Amino acid sequence: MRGPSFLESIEAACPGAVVGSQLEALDPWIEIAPARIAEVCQWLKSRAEPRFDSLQCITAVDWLETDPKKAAKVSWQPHLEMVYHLWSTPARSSLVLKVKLPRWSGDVAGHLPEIPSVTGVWRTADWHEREVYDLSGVSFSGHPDLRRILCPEDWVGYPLRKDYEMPMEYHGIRCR
Amino acid sequence: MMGLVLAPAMVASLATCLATVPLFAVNPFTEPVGVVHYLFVGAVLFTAGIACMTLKRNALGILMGIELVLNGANINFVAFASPYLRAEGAPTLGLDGQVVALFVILLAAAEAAVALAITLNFYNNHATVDVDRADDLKG
Amino acid sequence: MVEFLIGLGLPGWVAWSIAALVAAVLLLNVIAGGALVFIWAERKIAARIQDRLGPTRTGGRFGWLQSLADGIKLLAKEDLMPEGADGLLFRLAPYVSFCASFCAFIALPFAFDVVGQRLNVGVFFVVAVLGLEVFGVILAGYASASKWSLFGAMREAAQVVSYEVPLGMCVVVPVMLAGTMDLVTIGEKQAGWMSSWFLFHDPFTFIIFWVYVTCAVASVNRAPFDLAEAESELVAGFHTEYSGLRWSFFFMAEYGSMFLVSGLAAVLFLGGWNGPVPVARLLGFSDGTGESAAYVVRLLGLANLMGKATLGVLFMMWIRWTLPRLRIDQVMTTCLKYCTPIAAVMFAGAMFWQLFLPGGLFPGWGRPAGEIREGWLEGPGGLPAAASPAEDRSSTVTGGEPFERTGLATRSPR
Amino acid sequence: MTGMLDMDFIDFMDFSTLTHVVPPLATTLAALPALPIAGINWHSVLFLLFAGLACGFAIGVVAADNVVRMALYLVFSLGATAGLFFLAGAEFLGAMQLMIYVGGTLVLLVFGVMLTAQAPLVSIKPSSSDRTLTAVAGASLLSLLLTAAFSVDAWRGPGVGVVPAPSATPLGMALVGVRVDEPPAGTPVGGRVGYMLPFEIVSVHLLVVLVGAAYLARAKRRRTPRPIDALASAMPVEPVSTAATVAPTGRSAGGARSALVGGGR
Amino acid sequence: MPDLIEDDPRIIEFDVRTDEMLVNMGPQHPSTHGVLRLVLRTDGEIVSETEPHIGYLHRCAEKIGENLTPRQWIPYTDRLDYLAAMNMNLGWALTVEKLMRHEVGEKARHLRVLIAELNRISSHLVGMGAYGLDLGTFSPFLYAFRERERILDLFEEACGARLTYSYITVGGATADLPPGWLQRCEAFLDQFEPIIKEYHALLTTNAIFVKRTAGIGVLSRAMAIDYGCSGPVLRGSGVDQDLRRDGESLYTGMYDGYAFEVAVQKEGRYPRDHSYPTVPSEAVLGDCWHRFFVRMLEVVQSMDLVRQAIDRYAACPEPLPEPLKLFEKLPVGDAYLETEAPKGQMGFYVVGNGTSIPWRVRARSSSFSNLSVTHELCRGCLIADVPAIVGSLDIVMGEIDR
Repeated sequence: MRGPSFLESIEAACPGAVVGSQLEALDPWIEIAPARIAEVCQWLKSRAEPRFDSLQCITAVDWLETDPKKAAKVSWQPHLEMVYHLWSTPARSSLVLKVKLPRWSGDVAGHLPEIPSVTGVWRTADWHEREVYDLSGVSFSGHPDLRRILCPEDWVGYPLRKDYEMPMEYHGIRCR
Repeated sequence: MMGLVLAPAMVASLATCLATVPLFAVNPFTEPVGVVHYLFVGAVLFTAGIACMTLKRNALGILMGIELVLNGANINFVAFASPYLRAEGAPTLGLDGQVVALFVILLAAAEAAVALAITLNFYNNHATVDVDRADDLKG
Repeated sequence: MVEFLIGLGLPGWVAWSIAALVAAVLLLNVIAGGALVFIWAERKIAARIQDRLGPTRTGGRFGWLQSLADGIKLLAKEDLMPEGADGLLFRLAPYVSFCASFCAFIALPFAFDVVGQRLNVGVFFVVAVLGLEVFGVILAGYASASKWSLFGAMREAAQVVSYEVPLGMCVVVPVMLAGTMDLVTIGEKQAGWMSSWFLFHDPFTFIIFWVYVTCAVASVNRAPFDLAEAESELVAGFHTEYSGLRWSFFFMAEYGSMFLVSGLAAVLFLGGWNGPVPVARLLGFSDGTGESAAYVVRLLGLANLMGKATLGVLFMMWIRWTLPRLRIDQVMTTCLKYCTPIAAVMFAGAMFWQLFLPGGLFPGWGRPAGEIREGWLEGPGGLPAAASPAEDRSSTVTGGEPFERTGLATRSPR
Repeated sequence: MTGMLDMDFIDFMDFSTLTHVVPPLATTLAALPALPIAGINWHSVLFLLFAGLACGFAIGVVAADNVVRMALYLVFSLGATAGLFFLAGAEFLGAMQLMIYVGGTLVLLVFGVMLTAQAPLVSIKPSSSDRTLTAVAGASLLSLLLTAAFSVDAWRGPGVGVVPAPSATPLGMALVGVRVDEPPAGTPVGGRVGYMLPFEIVSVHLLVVLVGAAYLARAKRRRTPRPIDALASAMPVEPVSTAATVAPTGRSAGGARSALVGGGR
Repeated sequence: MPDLIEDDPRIIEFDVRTDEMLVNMGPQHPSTHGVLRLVLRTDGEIVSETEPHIGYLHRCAEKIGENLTPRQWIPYTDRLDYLAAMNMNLGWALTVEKLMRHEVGEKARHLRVLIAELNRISSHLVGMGAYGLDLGTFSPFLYAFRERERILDLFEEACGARLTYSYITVGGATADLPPGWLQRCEAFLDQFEPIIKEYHALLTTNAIFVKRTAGIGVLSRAMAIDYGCSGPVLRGSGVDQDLRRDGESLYTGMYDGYAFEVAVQKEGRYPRDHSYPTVPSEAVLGDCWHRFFVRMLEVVQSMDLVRQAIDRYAACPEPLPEPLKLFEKLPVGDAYLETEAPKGQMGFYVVGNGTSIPWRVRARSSSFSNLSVTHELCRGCLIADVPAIVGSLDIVMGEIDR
């Protein structure tokens, strides 16, 4: 199944879910509407041809230029980009899904953006989503056990956000 | 009520003290040991066992009391059986005493195994080993 | 010794007390000194097995002072007790273990009359007292207020109680062959050439010896049965929270028990103090040929038994550094599904063999019948020889000869 | 039944040697020279030691509230009792006590304690009225027993200190139905009954207990298929590539591609 | 710790229920392969629930990567899987080369295969030895380290470091191999080959070892894929996937012309199983034994690859290319590449924004996914099985916690 036709098959299965795509990139990707990601993933895993039975990686990229001089020059608005790397074991092919999220829900600092969890699709998503929640500050609705995984449970802030400031101290331990 | 219980106990204790006087009238280090010495130990163990059974509320504590009682009895059997402790001309149980003691030891092992199994089952059903809480008939 | 002291003019009770003290100290040294040697040996053997050198520097060559240095380090180590531990039990536990290990040595003969206290139920006593060592471990596990320790203690309790069953069965076979539970007599029965060892008595004894080895390794908690201190699962098991001297007492108890079960194996199956070749007899030494000859005989016997026991300990070390550890359910399976039935069948087999072929595999081979019946040494140490030799019942070996040697005791009044 | 056994076993065993084997510990001790200072009898000293330990720790069992300590005291008490058995000339019984009672039964008991040793259950304190009542009842019982014990003159004399034979062999023979011991002079005859039947009964009893205890404590595995196993069986088996060996050359084009680019191999 | 569902059918029930205990295995525990903490809910010896707690080694390497150029971040990749640092270097270097569309020459390609496969051997040796340690036998550990030492000696000659090599770098490698190195490497292989039989005797075929591992921690292929397991864990479950054969062309191109068989059981047979121990009858596909055995087979496979690489490398006359400049500009765009590291598929994701410093760096580590399956494997096992299962996953906390 060629690239564009695969895109069409997604389009047919989940109408309106695909909001953009870049087939000429190094790793071609499809952009999915945030609310539809779990549905699309479910389809990709169970009915797509080939079946993407494995989730390799979930990444959140924080697009925010903290330097105001550089920020004026960039072409994009600040946002979070979720990148899902899928893999099909039978077909040995990969697929990249991207989802654009606001940096904060409703632009209120501290309100985490929400996205449906894909834990129900691939169980490996459990830990990967926890990691994204922990380090990048994305809330996964429907996640069974959304806790910090790498940082201590009482850690403040999301270290992989571009505007993250390391706290001065943590339980009396100097950090900076 | 308490006095009624206490009075005979007092009398009995006094009697005991009087009875044991002959035992301590001689130097215990020089006096050869006789049956009665063993009986004394047996009595103490037996009593301690009974006290344990009445006092403890832990099922395993009661089990321990039973073991003590059995051992108190065993000491008596061995003492009566021992030709070594026998006074001149006194009868002994001979081998019978030892055989009975042997059976007691074996049966105590069996009894402990079963009691332990019961206790564990009780613990599973009631989450406690306090026998005072074992007051319902249906497990 | 007592006679010697009395000969010096000491009053009887002083002589007896000194003799008892000397015996106790000697036995203590067997454990403590043995532990030092064996710990060093284990380090060297482990190192060699693993293609290392092991200790090389302490004490000059071969690092032979290494365990002493370790001991000093342990003495100087801070003695920690976890918060929440049951102080009394925590302090008591190592000594309970050690005492059990030590007490069992009382009845173990080192040569035919070098024995702390000869007991007519010697085998039984050794096995019984050895089984008490488990209490130290259980107490340590409970009192440490650590879950890992508790796991170790529960494993130990289950394991030791289970393994006592096949161990007892194995031990009964030599008892049956010798017709006595007295370890000294059992050892004497195997006098002569190697062929008269109970190990080679018949095929059943040969097999049951290996069952005994398995059970002995299990009952002293050595790999692959060292579940109670399995370091990859339970950190250090029952002695997780111990340090310093108390910990070293556990260690000494462990090495003491290893030596004990090896010594017991030597006495029960491997001819005890009788070497593979009856050197003393071939050289014409016996107690009858003079006092120095009697000493030579005893020393040879001592060397024989010590050598066999040490070999047993080294065997356990070899196993430990070669095999992975079993799982607790597999340990139990080994005991209940393999060791116990095999021991039972072998026991029955040995029994029938004894009934129908009482001479063993090599009847009378290198073992003159007369000597066996009379004992190959006449009454030693000034004690008169057997007063009333048994009537000749050549049909059985169990028609035991009268042995009158007791370690420290004089003749019993009748 | 015993008749036949009698013949065989008496033939088989050589009882003439029984009196010649190792003298029991008690005899040995009695033969030790007494202390000149006060004529101390070692046997009595050891008796006092063991008796003190046995009684003291028995009382300790009653007095302790912590169930683990109770178990420990019980171990010591019963161990000391084994010592008493040795002193009474019943060496086999003493070793038996150590091995089965102390080494087996009590380990089992402690095991049970550990399995149920929840912190609140370790020490259940009895009420003070219970204590008083127990003390009174105990004192009465003790006095009763002691009075009884001291009231028989024949029991009060010092022992004669004669142990004719070790106990293990006659005991074993008695268990298979053959009595070889000679009743001491002056005792009423009637003790020459073998114990074959009780022995068998006890064996069967132990077997029943073994089975029963195993039944009570058995593991009942309720292993319903786990959801993941169901999932595994429902999953279609994906086609396995038969090209196990990578062709030595010309493989560069065969790399995996993105589904959006590659031609779906 | 999530609350246990009362009537979870997956929990084995026993008639004699004893105290439930929550036990911490780790972070200071001898057999958790670093600072991993497993919270076990146990009923006697039976583990009803396992919950791994990770993060004790977390240092936010990804954040550090956002402040360094790709070549500067190479030393940080060393610390991901510190037992296979060469493979980590390789994965990152290839990812950045993919983003920059850079091709290294033939010689660098063979050098990379040579070094990466050699490191795979040493990583598997540690995995094997440590697994023996988990099962309570100490000697194989030192036997493994004895041979690993020789590999480290070779690495030390090549790059000066023994653990954190930073050798393979973006655009090639930091230095060419010293003269005589290839001969020494071959000598090592010749000496190492017969020793593998020792390992098989001590572990693979040892009756106790088989008893401890066969049928324990069975990971079905569906679950392995669902949990994103990779590497020997995945192949041990019978999934025929090895990125060296099935990966992206940029990566498989590196192995172009190399002959090797993927170590996986197909139709009940392992490749070349005629010369290696037979699979014991108790072993179930996907259990600890199979995971271990796949590693052992990969050691042989890697030896073979190293030999091939030596020949090919020696046949390349041209000099090794210089690596890219330290501050080479990265193009705009992103690239994700997974490579087959010893522990599994190691993925790197890099986002470039036109400067020499990447906008975002992401490391997807195999051990992270492999460990996440622990609670499934350890359900209802015995305490002694927990080290056996965790050990068979062969995790390295460095790449889990990053």
